[in-house]
Amino acid sequence: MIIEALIAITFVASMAVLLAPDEWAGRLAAALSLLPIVGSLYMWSRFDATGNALTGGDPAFETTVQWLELGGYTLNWHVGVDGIGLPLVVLTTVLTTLAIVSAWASIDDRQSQFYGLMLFMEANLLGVFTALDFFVWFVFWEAVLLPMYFLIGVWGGPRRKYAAIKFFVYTNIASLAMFIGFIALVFGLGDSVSSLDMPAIAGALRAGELGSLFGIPAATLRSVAFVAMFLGFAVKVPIVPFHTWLPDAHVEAPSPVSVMLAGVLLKMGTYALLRFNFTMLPETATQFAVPIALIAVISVIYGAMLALAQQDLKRIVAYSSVSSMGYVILGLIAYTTYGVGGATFQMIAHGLISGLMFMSVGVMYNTTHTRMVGDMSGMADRMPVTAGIFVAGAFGYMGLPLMAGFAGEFFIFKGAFESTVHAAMPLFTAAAMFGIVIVAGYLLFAMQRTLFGSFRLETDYEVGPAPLSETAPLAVLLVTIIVLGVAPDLFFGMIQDAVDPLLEFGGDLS
Amino acid sequence: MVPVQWYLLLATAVFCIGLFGILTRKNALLFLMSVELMLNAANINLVAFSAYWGNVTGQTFSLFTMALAAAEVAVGIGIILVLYRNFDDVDVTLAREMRW
Amino acid sequence: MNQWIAIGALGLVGVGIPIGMMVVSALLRPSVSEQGKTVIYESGEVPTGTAHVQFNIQYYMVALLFVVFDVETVLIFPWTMIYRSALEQGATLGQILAPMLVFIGILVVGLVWAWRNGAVEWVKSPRANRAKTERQS
Amino acid sequence: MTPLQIQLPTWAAVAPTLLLGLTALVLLLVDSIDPDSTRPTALAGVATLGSLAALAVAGWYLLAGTGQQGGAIELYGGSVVVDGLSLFFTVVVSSVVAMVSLASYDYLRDRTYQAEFYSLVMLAATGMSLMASSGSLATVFVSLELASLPSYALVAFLKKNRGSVEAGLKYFLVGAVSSAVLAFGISLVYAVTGSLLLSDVASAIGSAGDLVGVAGVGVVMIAGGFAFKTASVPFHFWAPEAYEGAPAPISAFLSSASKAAGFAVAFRVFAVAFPIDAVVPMGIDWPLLFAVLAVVTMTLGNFAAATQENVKRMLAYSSVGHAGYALIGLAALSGSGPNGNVMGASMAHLLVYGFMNTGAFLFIAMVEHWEIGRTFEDYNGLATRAPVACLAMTVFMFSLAGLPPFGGFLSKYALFYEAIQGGFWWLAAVGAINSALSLFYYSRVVKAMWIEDPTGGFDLGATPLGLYAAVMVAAVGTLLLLPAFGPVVETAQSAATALFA
Amino acid sequence: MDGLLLQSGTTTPTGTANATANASAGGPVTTLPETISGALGLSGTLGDVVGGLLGAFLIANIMLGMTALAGPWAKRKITAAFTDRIAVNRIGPFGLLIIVADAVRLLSKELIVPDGVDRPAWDLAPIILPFSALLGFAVIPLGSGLQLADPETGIVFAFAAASIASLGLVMAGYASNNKYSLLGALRSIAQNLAYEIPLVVTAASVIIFAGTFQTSEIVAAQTETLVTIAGVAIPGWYAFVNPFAFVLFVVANLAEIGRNPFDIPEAPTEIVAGYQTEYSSVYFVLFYLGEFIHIFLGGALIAVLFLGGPAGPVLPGFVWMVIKMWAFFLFTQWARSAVPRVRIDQLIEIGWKGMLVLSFANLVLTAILVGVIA
Repeated sequence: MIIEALIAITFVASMAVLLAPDEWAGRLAAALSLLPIVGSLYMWSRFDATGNALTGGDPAFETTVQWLELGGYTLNWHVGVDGIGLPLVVLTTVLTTLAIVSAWASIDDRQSQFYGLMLFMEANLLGVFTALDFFVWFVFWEAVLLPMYFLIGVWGGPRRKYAAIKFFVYTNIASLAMFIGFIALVFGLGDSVSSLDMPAIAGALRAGELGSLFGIPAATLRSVAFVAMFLGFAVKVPIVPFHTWLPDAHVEAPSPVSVMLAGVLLKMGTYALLRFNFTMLPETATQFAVPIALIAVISVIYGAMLALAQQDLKRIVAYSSVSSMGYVILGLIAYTTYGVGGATFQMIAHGLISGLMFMSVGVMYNTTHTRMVGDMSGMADRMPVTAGIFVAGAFGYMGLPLMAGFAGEFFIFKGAFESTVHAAMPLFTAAAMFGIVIVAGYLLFAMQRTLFGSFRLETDYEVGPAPLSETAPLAVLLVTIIVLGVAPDLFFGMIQDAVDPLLEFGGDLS
Repeated sequence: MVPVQWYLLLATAVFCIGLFGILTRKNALLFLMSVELMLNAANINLVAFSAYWGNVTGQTFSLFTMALAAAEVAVGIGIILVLYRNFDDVDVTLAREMRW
Repeated sequence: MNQWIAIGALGLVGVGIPIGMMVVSALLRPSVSEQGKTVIYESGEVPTGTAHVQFNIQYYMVALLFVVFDVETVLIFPWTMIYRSALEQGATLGQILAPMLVFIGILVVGLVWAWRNGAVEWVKSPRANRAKTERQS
Repeated sequence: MTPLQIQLPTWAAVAPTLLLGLTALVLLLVDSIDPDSTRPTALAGVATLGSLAALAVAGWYLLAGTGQQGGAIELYGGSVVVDGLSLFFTVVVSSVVAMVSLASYDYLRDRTYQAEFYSLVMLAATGMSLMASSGSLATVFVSLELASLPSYALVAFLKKNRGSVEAGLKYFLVGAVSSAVLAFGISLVYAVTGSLLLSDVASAIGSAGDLVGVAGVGVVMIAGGFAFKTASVPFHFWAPEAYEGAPAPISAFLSSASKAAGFAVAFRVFAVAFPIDAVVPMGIDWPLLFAVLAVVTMTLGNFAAATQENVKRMLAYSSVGHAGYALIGLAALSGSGPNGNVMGASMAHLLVYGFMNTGAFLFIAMVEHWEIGRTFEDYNGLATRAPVACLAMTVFMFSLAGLPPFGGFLSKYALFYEAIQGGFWWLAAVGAINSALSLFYYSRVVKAMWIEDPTGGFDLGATPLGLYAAVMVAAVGTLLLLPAFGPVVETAQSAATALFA
Repeated sequence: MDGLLLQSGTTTPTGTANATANASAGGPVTTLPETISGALGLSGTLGDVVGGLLGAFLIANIMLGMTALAGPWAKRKITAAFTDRIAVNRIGPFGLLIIVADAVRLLSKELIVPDGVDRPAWDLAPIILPFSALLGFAVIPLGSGLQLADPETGIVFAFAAASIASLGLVMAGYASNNKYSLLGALRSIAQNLAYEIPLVVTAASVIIFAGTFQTSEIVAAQTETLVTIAGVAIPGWYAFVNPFAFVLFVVANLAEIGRNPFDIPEAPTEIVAGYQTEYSSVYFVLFYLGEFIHIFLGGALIAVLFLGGPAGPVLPGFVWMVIKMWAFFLFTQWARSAVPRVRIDQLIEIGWKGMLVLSFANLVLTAILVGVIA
């Protein structure tokens, strides 16, 4: 019941904040958002899952309640967490609180609605990462989009309307494609499943029980559904060439929202890819190994190159997210313990690091009212703490050892080199590693231009150190990143436990 | 005895006359009259086939049809009256406040 | 069917007699054209305005009421016809009378409402007119 | 629970309908006591209580299994049938009426003829509830007219407003023609079968012999009559005008309750009187007819809605589009398929639609009450002044578009899903594509309210309590129908399955 | 009612239209056309047509004769008697030949067609009025076998035929292009509407007793002895059974035919002559004729429904019928001289608030009484 309680508390909190007066909505939201953190940490402490929830493992805190029956298919309320879900739950709760706190300084309009929507989004994100019934999962998945749409559209920058609509349209069309693909699979399974339970479907699909549908043979159906679902999730991740909504959304969104967007929402895409495409249709995934790996490498390189060409700090971080997500895909397609596990770990690590980066950019923007690399210089003089954390975060991005990013990328590369899905995988891995060099290039370049040198921004207002409410979350995040970098086993153990079972399938890995 | 098909033909003819009136007339009152023709075409059928089948269902129903036709006219004329007050005419094509 | 032949015959005669009289008259009567004779009668004055004057809305209200009640009589008539024979064949009052009482009761509610809202109130003065029939936003 | 038939006399099965009708009479009597004074509270209260009472009784019957366990209850020689379908739609109609009555309290403030308004609404509701219970084509026609005639007057209720009058005129013109068409269709079916009772028609139509052509024309004409009531092609012309011009609570009433009742009667007539097994081999392929109508209706409604600048008109066209979705319940039928499930899903969609669409139109009523304006631009930044109401409207819009966290998603999903199960995957596909398109114009409203900057200050005045309450009830209903969809769809499907039995 | 509507009936086509009608074809009486065709030795459709035409001609001429007597002569004499004058007495015995003189005079007058009249309607209106009144007589049993037809729907047909007159009045008023005419037409409509329902509903209360619409049956039903007082058997005329309905019916009938005190459609002192203002010559004669036949039709209806039709002691049926019709005519002329005309608003109030309520009360009470007694 703990998962239900967690989601319900967050929902209630969001409603309470929505109705609270603007003056103390931010404080109330931060205070209330501690409850999910406590809950998720409690879950972590009592975590006893074994194996992967979808491949016959035993998830923790599992609940199944029959919801409704529709033409022979039962829809259940089925939730539970395994080693993949729990780290993301913890990430979500922690990052939401930090984002809420960091918003205190910058959000001064319709605050109760802002914080209410943040908490509402958190509740649905928790649902996404815990749901084990497709229908429940899909409801939460779509429900995440609504608050995001408003958060970008209402509190965003000058082109917020364009960005919000673009985000909404892209992700909804993607959802439709994914939905149709998945439902086609379920229909194709025929009588072998009687519910939309994800473990049951995954089991049936992995056991090869897919039949033909409307005369389409099983093999074609499987490939088409895989592609449809992959496209649907790829938009969310995002992967080149479906990434164009991301920079717009990030640039226009207020920094706390960017934190959530990069930190958690992008992980929904990779999480879903892992849960659906790579867990349920592993054979098909390995058949498509080359194109997928190719797309992953292109995302890495092309995203990094685009970042190199940007002047806006937020855009730089946004494109570097595209690049980082390429690594995750590469790890997933590797189909090794380290590859998939590292990808999962990288989701957490990137969530924290990109959150840190967006937050510190936001702090600087709140002070200087600009994000242009060319406008700023010598920020380290005026905002030493923020600048320091920014530098630390950037090094985390570059994969500096002892930071979480290093652990994630290292695992991925290790797993990808070991991969046997295709002979060319080492080649792709090597190409992807080249991306790190570009990342280092543009981050160092940006830091050098903005943080060091003499301060030359001419403003009619004081540019000084940021308030505690802005720097404290940064510090917390930095500490977390370092802790995870030093001791990746905090999460990696349970991730490995959950990942291993899904690598055992009848397909040909050679 | 008049063969029952003739009634059917008569009813269809009356119905078509009414339909023709609806399609060609712009005056709301003529429109109403055309609708009455169409309803009475139904009545012809009902009464004729009531006799043909030897039950009174059709006849009784035709009474209801008449009652409803009358009520419809009552409401219709009321609407036409307010139409006249607002548009100074009973031409149905004049009311074009909204896009059709 | 011969009944209706006879009735139709009376209809023919009923039309024929007036037409016959018209024909006879047309043969007999003179026709003296003279200016001013064909002016419509308005108490000897020169007619003003159109003859199709706007008339009181009350006429329409009455017509509406009539349509309602007249049509209801269509539904009452079959009932009156079978009422007694149904009773003789053993129908109870609850079966044969109560539905009609309900029907008439609903009619009466309508009549009472129309009455109270001035549908059957003829115009008395412009002020009363405004109060009763122009009661709107 | 003991079956109700044992506890109450048989005639009590129509109690919900009778309650609605009685409320109308009580309203007239209340007004007759002193016609010159208006008592908004008393009138709105009586109307709301009456519809709630009908809702309660119908809901109780539905739960108690009246007319469902042990077969339908037939009254008056079978001309009125009380079963799951009729009770289900009575619930839909009476809940919509309750919301509309509640909302009209504020909308009608300072207007005259309030008692007339409420009693016309209740009379129309009586007709709609009776439509759902019609067991004979005679009852079908009478109840359909009983529902239509007050509606004509209600649409033209604002008689000094040219838009309202024009709407009333167009609604009336199309309605009069289609009722004449329906009557003629009924007369043709009677000519072929010699009966108006649905069950007798069903048993006699198979032996139409030479008259099969006449029967076919009759069936098509009856379908046309229902198309008017449900605002489907080809009798949909009235819908945009009537919904735009009518007082907004009436738009809500017509587009939700009236449409639901139209479908109720269409479901029953076509499922019972024209059994697919019997008439399709004769060449009267009405499922195909409805399939074509469904595709055309939903496509036309959605595309037209996408081009509108006026919010109310956009909703009006979207209502046409939703009629297209609901038509799937009549289209995706086949001789052997899971017909009850498809039709039941359509019924459930209509229930959910009743809440979300009523809510949306009542929000428009609130906007009209505030005198803000009618286009998308006029809604800009409305959320800064009325966040709670705008939140509710957002729920309605996204639910209408079929986004997951709301009732509209599940009902659309169930509908398309059952259509696919019935083998009509192309209908579901057209529906899904249209649904995706609809998101575009629904989100425009949301975008205007929340994201655009207000062009000027809003002077909203006092809070209209009744309207607010009604909108909130609709919003909560839309949300609750997501978790509570299970029993709803099960009830609907078992009711629909009973029709085909 | 339910039984009527819902009985599914036999679903096999009988092929013979209204079998029940045929069963009672001709009713209990032999109709005039049958007598005539029988006398001529004709049969079949030809016999029906010839008999029908001859019978119709006979009936119409009886009515024309009565009207000729009543209009130019009796009316003047009666009015004169009320005002203690002499009236026509120069031409013929009792001035009876004034009928001929008046007929010639009116027929040979110039017909003036005013400016702007709506021609077809203006010409048709004078035909419709007498037509409607004459048509009503088709089902009236005039006694002594003088009944043209006896359909099942007899009395309803009579009401329907009589109502066509309203159409003629409206056509006349509307087509005349005259404000007085229009007002007169509208008044006549308002009046007819207001009193039509009490009239019909009161008739319905009588039909509860008779249980049939067939005029001959209604008449037959009234022959039973109601009560015997001092050896004289009082027949069960509905005027005796339900005097309240009788009074209502007579009053409503007065209004229906537009006689005093309900003659406001013409109301010479208010709107000149109402709908007939612009009519002259033979057109005027036709209006006049129509009105008088209407009076007699009203009397005939009263006689059939309440006074036992042609029944009566000693004298032949036809004579009794004529006596009853003339009695009603006398009553209208008496009212014309004795009762002041009501105002239009009084008329409407009496109609809608008085007569309608009373007639419904009468119907309900009659139904309850019949039900309780039965």
